Amino acid sequence: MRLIDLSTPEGATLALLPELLLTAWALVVLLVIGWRHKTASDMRFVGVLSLGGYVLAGLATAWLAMEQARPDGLAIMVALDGFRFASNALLVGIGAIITVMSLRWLERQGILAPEYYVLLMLATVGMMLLAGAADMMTLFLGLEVMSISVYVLAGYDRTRRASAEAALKYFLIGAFASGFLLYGIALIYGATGQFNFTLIGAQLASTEPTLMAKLGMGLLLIGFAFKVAAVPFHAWAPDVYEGAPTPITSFMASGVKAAAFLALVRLLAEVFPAFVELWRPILAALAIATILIGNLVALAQTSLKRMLAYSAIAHAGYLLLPLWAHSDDGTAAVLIYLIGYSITTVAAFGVLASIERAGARTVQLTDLEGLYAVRPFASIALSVCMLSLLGFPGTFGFIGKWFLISSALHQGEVLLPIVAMIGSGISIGYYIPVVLSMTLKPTRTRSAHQTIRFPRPAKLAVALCVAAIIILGVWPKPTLDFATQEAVQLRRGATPIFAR
Amino acid sequence: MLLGPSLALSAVLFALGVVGVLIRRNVVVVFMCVELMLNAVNLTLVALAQLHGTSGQIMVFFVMTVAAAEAVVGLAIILAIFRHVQTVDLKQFNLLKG
Amino acid sequence: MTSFLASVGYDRWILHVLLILPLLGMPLILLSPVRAARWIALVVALLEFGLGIGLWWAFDASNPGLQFVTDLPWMEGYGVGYRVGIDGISLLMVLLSVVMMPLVVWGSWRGIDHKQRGFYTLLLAMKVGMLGVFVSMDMFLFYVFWELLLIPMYFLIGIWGSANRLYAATKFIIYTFVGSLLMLVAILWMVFQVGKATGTYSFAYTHLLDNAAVLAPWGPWLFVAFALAFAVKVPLFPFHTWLPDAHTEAPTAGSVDLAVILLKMGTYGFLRFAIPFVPAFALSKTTGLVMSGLAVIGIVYAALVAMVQPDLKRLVAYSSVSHLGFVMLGIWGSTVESVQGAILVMVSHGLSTGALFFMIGMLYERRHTRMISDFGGLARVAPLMTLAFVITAFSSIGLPGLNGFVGEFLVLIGSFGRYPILVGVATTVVVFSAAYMLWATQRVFFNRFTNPRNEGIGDLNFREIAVLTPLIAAMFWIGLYPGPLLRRTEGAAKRYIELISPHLPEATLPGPITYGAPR
Amino acid sequence: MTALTVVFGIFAIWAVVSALLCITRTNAMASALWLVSTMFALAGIYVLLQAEFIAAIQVLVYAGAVMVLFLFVIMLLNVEETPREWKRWPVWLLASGLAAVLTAELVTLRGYSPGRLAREISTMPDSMAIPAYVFPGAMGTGPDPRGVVGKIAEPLFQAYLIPFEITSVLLLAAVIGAVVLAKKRL
Amino acid sequence: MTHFVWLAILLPLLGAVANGIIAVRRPDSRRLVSFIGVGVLLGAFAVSLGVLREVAAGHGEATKLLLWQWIPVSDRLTIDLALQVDQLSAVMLMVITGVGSLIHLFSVGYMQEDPGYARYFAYLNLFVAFMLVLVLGASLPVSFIGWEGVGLCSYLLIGFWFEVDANSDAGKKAFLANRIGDFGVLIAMFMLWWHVGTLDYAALAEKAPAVLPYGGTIATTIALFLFLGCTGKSAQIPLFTWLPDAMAGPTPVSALIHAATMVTAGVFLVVRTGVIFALAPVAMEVVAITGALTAFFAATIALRQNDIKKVLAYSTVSQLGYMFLAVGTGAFAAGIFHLVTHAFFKALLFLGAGSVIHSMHHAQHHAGSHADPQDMRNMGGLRKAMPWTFILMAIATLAIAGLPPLSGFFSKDEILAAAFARGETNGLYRVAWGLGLAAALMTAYYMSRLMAMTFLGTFRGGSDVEPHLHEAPAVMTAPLAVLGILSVIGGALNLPSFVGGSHGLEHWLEPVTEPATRLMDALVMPHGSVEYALIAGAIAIAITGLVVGVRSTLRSTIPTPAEAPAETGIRRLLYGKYFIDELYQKLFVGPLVWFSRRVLWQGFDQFLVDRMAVGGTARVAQGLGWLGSRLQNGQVAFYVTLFAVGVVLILRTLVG
Repeated sequence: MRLIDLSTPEGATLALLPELLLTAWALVVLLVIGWRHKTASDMRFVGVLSLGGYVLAGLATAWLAMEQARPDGLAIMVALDGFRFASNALLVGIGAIITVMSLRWLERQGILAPEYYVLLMLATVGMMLLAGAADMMTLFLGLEVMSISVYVLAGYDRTRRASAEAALKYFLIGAFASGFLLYGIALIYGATGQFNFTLIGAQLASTEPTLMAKLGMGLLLIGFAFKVAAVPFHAWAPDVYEGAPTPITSFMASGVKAAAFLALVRLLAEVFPAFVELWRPILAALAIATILIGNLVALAQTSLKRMLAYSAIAHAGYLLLPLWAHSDDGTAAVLIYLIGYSITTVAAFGVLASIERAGARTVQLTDLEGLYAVRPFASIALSVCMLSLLGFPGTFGFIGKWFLISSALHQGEVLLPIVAMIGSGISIGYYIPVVLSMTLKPTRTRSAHQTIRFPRPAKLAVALCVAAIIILGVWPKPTLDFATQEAVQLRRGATPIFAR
Repeated sequence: MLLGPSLALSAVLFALGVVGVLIRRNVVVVFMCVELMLNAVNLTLVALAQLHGTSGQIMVFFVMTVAAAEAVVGLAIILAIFRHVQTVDLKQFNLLKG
Repeated sequence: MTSFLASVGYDRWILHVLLILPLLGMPLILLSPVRAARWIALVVALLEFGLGIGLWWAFDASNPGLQFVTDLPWMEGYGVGYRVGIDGISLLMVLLSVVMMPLVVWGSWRGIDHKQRGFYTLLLAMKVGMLGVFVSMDMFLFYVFWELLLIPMYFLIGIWGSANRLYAATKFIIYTFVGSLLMLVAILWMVFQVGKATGTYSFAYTHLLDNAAVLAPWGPWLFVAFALAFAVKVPLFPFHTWLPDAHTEAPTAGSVDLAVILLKMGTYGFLRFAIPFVPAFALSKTTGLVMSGLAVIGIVYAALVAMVQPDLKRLVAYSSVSHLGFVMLGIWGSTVESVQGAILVMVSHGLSTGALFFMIGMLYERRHTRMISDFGGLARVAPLMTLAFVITAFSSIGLPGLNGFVGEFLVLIGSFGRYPILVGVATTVVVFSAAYMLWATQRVFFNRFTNPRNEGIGDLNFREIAVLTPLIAAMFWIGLYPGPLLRRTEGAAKRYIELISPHLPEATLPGPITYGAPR
Repeated sequence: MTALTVVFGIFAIWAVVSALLCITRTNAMASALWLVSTMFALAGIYVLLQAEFIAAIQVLVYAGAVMVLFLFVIMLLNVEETPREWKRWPVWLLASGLAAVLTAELVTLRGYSPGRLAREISTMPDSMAIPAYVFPGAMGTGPDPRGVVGKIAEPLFQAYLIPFEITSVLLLAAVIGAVVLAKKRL
Repeated sequence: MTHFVWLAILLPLLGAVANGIIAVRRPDSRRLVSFIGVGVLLGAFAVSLGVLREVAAGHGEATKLLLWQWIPVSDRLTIDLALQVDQLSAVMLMVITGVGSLIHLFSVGYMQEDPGYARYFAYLNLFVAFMLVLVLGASLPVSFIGWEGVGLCSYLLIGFWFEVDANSDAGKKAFLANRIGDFGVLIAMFMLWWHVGTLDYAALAEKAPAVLPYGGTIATTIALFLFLGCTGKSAQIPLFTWLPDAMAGPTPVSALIHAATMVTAGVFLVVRTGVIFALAPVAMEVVAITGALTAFFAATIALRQNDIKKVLAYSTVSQLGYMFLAVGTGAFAAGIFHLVTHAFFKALLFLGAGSVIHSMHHAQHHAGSHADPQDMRNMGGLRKAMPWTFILMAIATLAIAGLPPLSGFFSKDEILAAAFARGETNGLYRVAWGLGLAAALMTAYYMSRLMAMTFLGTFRGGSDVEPHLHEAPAVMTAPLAVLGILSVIGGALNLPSFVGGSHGLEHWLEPVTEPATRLMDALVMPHGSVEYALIAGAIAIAITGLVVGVRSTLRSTIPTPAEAPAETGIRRLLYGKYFIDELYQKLFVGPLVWFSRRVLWQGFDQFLVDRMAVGGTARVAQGLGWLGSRLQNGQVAFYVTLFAVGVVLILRTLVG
């Protein structure tokens, strides 16, 4: 156990070491870009170089975790507990995998601007700050760092109008939503006089819920509901997911969503535990609407990318269940589900990215027909992803489903799990057709399939992800132990200082 | 102390910003309405900072920074899409739907 | 035999070996050349058979509880373990699985001419799932196997099926997946409630069963959740419409496995889980009436519908629905006799329907049609097949002396005391089953030889005889001397009845007068 | 009604009217200018609320720099007036309705006085929970000895150093983004 | 020998297996097949003789022979595969193996040229095995094996020439009708087990009177269900329609299965479970009246049939009706007595008809004629070509007509007397007696008509056919002769007292029937003048019938099938068998098939469940999804509005 005094610059530096290293590396990379930014190989070089940042950040996180760094006193600005390290690890991992997935894809799509990788790193920094924030200011700024980077990344493929439109929609509605989030922060500040999570939590726990605090909480929830794309704040997501460059869609569906959920878990656990009766109905309503609408509308999709977008919405709905549960196992479930979901999403989009061709329309379900005969690896990988998203036993998706349903059930809630299962039942209606189309239907466009080239790094990454999905699905114990252990730490740190 | 009136004014301005976003079609104007919303929140923060101390004002400072950054990126995005469609009419940005 | 098995520690490793062998076979098949695929599968299947058959002797019939129990850690701390074991009920199911294995492989020998590696890999995968379902004594493990099985079946139907295979595969997986969704919630809820009451959160079957009393308040919900999953699988009327399509479109191996094992998982589930966990609700007067009523409707309904099927496989599929109705009726008859009968029907339905599907597959291989109207008078060109088919058909319609009768008789006589009217209605099926089976037999094998294309159909070859002979032998064996089988299930059935008897409502008839039957 | 209230009232009306005009003018340029006007009004209110530094930046940075950027873009794009800048009346009505409800919900905050806030925040009995105790140093004190800027600057560079540093990352991202997006050619 | 009675079952069974293997491997080894097929039957007959001797020497005690535990399911239900040897089963054993041997022997000649020779003997042997199981079974379930098994063999043998659709249809029909009966037997077994607690015959006889109240609903229901089984197996109203169709099988089969043995199983079953019937007087009435009605109606139909085998078939139905009338009055022994004599003379008649058909067939074959060899309108004057057959069949005709001192006279008289006697106390039996009497008259008429049409007059089958007619070979006529002797002397088994007899069979069967008769009112048989009056009446009726039959047939000109005018009125009704088949077809089969296809399968399964419920759910989901994706219209303004609605709603819950 290493106690770190966060009020000193040294302490803050230590505590923020992963973020700092990643930022510093981003600056290094930026310098390199100034020197090499012309050719495809420059692009690749920068991409590989940027991986170093994630490695450093990951090492730093691991070091902090190993040292069992804990705040000496109050956690100022940034949290210092297992949950943050777990979050960091997850987010860094996502960032790194997305980088790998992007390596050749960008060149193939003719996007030769290596700043992409810098923005990806900065977005990761933002996500880490968001998920690790212990203060409203850090939270807000982290969110904005992430958002601004992702706004840009979403519009990165400027030659395509869809990409620009996605960026614009994301940006406009995002800015709109951050207005609400900010209003919430302001009102919480007004109701407590604090920005620090622990202090706010203690303050809120010591008095009856006041009008200002309630409004503030509601507005904050709205801000997060937007970020996680919960119905009815979801409408941007399908359009943006469809328009954005595929690796970035993958990043948004996994990383951004994960960061938002991790922050929301922390927020609900540390700031609003006293308001549990107030926010539970809201989360429940959001969850039900999100699960049902996400799954139903996904049924009507013909574009694979858009279908995955709606599926991502539905999964946000599932993820609201463990949040609703507001318990240790709920927190663990969020972590586990996020791990499984992120791996799967990344892999699924990775396959999708490899199937796309530059300048072509989005991949339709019919484009996949008979893919297995020509590209067995891609279709098996995608099938496994579909099954994992469906929550099929033997995949990690099932373990996640198990945990999140358990977490709600352990609070005596049956309706939400049942809705989740109904959603799962609907979802078979759009996951299975993908598998069906690839493996069972005859090939109609053999030559088109043959042009598909799986970039080697992406192939490796997808293979790793798929292996992880299956291995973790069969032997999840270490992950479960890890998640449970870290989750418990969050709750312990969140115990209100003053009892009401 | 002008706490109550300030909060009310802030609420009204915020709502006006929301209305603006809802009803305007010019992208730039819509974005300006978002800025209006941020300004309204700033007012709340400032009003509350009067009681709670300067931290609120520091938050306002950060909000302004964020607003500036958003403005830069936002306007760049608007420029980027303008190159494709030659319009700022939000209604025309409907390539992605369904 | 028993002592020899004991000396090699058979009871310690057999269940694991049975589960692992196919798993080892799968990569082996994928890595070896195509021509070796079916041989490897056959070797694995024969090994499974050779090893698994020892269970017959190693099983201690006098012990009504679980045997061969193993409890290895899997996800400690989360209540999940690799817990396996069998009792009399699962013993028969496991044996049925291992016995069918080589037959299924051999039965597919010629019928599968493309993508052989995939086919045999999936076949082995399915075996793992099947065995897993029957040996799991951990609800989590059970659910995993339960769901896992859908995948190989889905692909077997979808890739090697006949014309309408995509529709059938999709229908199959959607029906069965949707059916079992709520079961997961029910399992988790059970674990939670039992955990809350006892302090131990565990998926262990025995733990949950021992503390099932605390589940009583949620009886209706738990039962409905379980029943939905199992009823779809059984399939209980009116959840049966997936079966004719799946059966019809699946390749022979798929149909056989579907009929022999998959359907039994539903009834097994009722017997093992749905009822014992919430006996008070499951066996209450109303539930009992509803379930046995549906069973009886299914028995008669499916028989009637089978009568008018133009497609042989579809006919047999509907006959499966009818037979499985007997199992359900027997389960709700809730007497030792009816439950034993139900188990026996499970076995004998496997044998006779399996054989029927094999033979339809053989016909299909020769003529690429399953339409009854395309055949006629085949007895002239294929007397052996006719013989086999007639024997199997009569076994299927319950001719005493063959296997079908014993089970059905026990089910009916055992359930009569509780549901005299329903049993009466169910018994009418002796007429309808004969009607559809004989009508079909007549139109395929008898009558005038009308279609010259059937001329070259040829009789059974050696391989086919070898596939059918064990099945037909087993039909006679069970029909004439089911004692050894019944003795092995008696303990489990009795234990089950003891378990549920406090919750049984009073029967309509007071019960048979016990007389000292000289044994 | 004190003079302070009167002045606040004037600024408030100014702000609201400007905001209204901002969202209703069909000309984007006019809207932008009315927004600037709102910002000035708000700056005035900031002064009344003893946030002189914020008021100054409001004018300098916000109204000055950011809004100039807006004006710049508006002129750069120089689009024709859209034929119907407003959406059709049902949308308008719906939006107004929603905004009215939203306003009604948020304006409930107008009931907050320092006293009420103090009572709500404090764990002490209501009679003792007066603003002077609950918000020490905020009530009725004179100008801060550190001066208008120092009052902000000192915590900004000490207690709030981490967020301050994050803003630098934020701006870096924004800059890179703007460059990438606005470059004529990639 | 009693302890080896299982050999009687095993031998035919082995014969069946052996012949079955030969049928598959070397279908042309006719000699071997004949040797095995007939040999095993003779062996079984020998065993039966031994058993009979031992039973005769015994003390009336039944011997139970446990072979193995068949269904040991629980403490309270253990079904043993056990055989019971007593007087009844000994009699049946003799009939089955005796008559069976003769018919097997006959078949050697009759089926000689059939390509399915081995298969035929396999089936026939199998049938005998099952029949023996039926009569030897010590409990209802064991008998049920035989009960269904003989149904199976009947099915196989009726459809023996399966390539003619009608034959297969007839086989199926027979099995289905039998199965309707089996339904009754099954239900009866269930009820017996739940109410009496046992299915063993011995235990039933012992316990049922103690457990089931006399005349109670339960006993009546059980008895009626059992009787339903009997109506199926023994072709009684309402399930008699299959038997005439069953004539599609080879003629020896008709003789063995559909005249002598299987169809009498119902009578056997009633006697075996006599205790249950005795406990249910109402059921007894039903049995008797059903039997009488069947006897009467079948006889009326037989009046107008032209197919020689159809006449015999309806005659069989009619005679079976007599047997049921007998057991329904409680005269169990009389029923069995008629069963035995009927086995003799009806087997003889069928085999005789068989040799006629055989001869006709050969002759027509030689002449290249395609006329129906079974239609009596194509025959006539066969007496010349087939004297032996004629004589033997004439004996049988007189026997069935009930002319003393032939066997049929005694057995039929016994039945009518018993019915008359019951009629003293119960008017219903008087009606039954009347029906029986009328049937006797018709029996004499249609049998003499058959004989006249076949053997007397001149040959109508064409002059090209006539020279080829010939007497059957010795292997066929020899069994006929034996049966002829038996038909003559069969009555000696149970000679009544008025001819100095001692009711031998009745006393013989007493140990079996006693538990049942004890429960009923004693049957006071008519004595003295009444008895003589009845006998005289019966003889008069028989003679009248015979004379009228022969004379009216010889007088009328008989048109050949081709030129026969359509029958009208009551003749048409009789010729068309009251159109019962058509009625059943229209009333039950057709609607059921229509209902199954249109309503259940296409209506419920395909439309309601698949299309509406499942497909509908899927479509609703799809539709909702489509609606949702329409709402996703790409307009930021709309998205923001949705957002605002969400905001307003959430804040509402918090502020409200």
